[in-house]
Amino acid sequence: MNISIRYFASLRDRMGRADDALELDGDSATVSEVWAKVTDGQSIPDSTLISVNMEYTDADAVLKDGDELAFFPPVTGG
Amino acid sequence: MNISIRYFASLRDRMGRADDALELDGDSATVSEVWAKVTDGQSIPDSTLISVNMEYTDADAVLKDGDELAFFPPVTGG
Amino acid sequence: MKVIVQQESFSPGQVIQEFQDALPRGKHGGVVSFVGTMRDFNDGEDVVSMTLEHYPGMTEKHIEQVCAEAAERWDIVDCLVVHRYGEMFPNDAIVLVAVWSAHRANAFDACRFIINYLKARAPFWKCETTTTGEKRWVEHNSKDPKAEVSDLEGVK
Amino acid sequence: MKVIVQQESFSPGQVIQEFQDALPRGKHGGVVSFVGTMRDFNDGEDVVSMTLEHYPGMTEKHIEQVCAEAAERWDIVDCLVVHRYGEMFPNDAIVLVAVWSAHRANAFDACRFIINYLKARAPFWKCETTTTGEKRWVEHNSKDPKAEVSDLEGVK
Repeated sequence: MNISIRYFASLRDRMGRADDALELDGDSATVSEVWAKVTDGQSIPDSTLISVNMEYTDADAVLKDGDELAFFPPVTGG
Repeated sequence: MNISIRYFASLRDRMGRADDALELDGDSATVSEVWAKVTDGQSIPDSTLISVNMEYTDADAVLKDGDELAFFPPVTGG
Repeated sequence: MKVIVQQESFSPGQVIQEFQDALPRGKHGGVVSFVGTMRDFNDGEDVVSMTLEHYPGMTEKHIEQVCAEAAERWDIVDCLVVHRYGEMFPNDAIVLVAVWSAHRANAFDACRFIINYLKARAPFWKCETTTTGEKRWVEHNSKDPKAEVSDLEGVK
Repeated sequence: MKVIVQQESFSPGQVIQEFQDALPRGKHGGVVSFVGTMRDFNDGEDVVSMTLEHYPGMTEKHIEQVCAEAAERWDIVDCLVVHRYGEMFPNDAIVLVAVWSAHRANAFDACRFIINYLKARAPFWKCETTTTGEKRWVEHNSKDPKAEVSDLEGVK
């Protein structure tokens, strides 16, 4: 299945890129598994926010084909 | 002693005038006494607001020479 | 702190901007404002105009007292109140209360306090002219005086 | 209900007036607004400009959710949110939240709720450029996160 990933703000700077397109075997994966995949096995840093298809979720959320996953630091708008 | 009196809004309409200048014998009088004087002995209608020298007060307040007394209905600004 | 009681109509946004441009830079993070507007009906009848009477001197004094009390209770940078008197028409701004502060919670609390106490204390009286030409004094600011009181208590 | 996320600068007073002119007449008695402004210093250093990054689509969606939640909790006539992204300079308006209602208590509560939850949920990130040319991400909106949280709880 295919997952698109977006990184924002300081997290994008740390990743060195704004997005990833991932092709995974099988038909489900958790957010944590995808993060480990794109960071060579690291765990998600504290205070990182996660969204799937533009709704907040957590690291245990299960992804499906075509999902847009995003990682970003605490928001500072307003 | 001399007291000036002002009436506002619906109360002015009821009094038929916007102000009175009163010369009283003695050197003190209460607000109630002054009201009785300008209305031929009536008592102050419920919910009437009273100020002396532009500060809120009540019917028992004692007036002195030169005071500006005012009577008016509930305020409706803002 | 600035309190203006004036007959002329005013543009709330413009007045806020001009006041803000004169504030010391960088001290406030935001401004909370309340603008009260004249409605075109009241008690089921169309209102074509309204005349606001006030008590010159006492009105300014009491609005200033309310602002000073707000500045004592909350940490604010500055506040501005503009209130009209005289004749006005539907959709005219009647009153503006604007409060600048470093933290927005203080600006919200202080702005709400000022408009609530201004309405309770500042000597203004509304007289409406309806489409039939009848002039009538507005007797209370709210159809639900209890709601006003509880709102006042909420900020004490 | 209108939510605008735009790059262009805007004049809060003008935007409020235009929106208000299009509202059904006579239904609201007033408008409460919050305008957040860019400061020219932060953490003791002068800031010459700021760039706000956002997540197009998600940002609008979450501000709209917050507005819809406010409209469910409080009886309001309408609300308007404008939030900038991109590069901005000291004294620029960053965000405007305006709420119209028949009774001002509802407008105060709803406006405060919207700005608090917008700040907590809407995906925006501030990056400041200081006078030395250094660019740095703002890590938290407030120096006192506890104050933010208690303010959020206050409106629940």
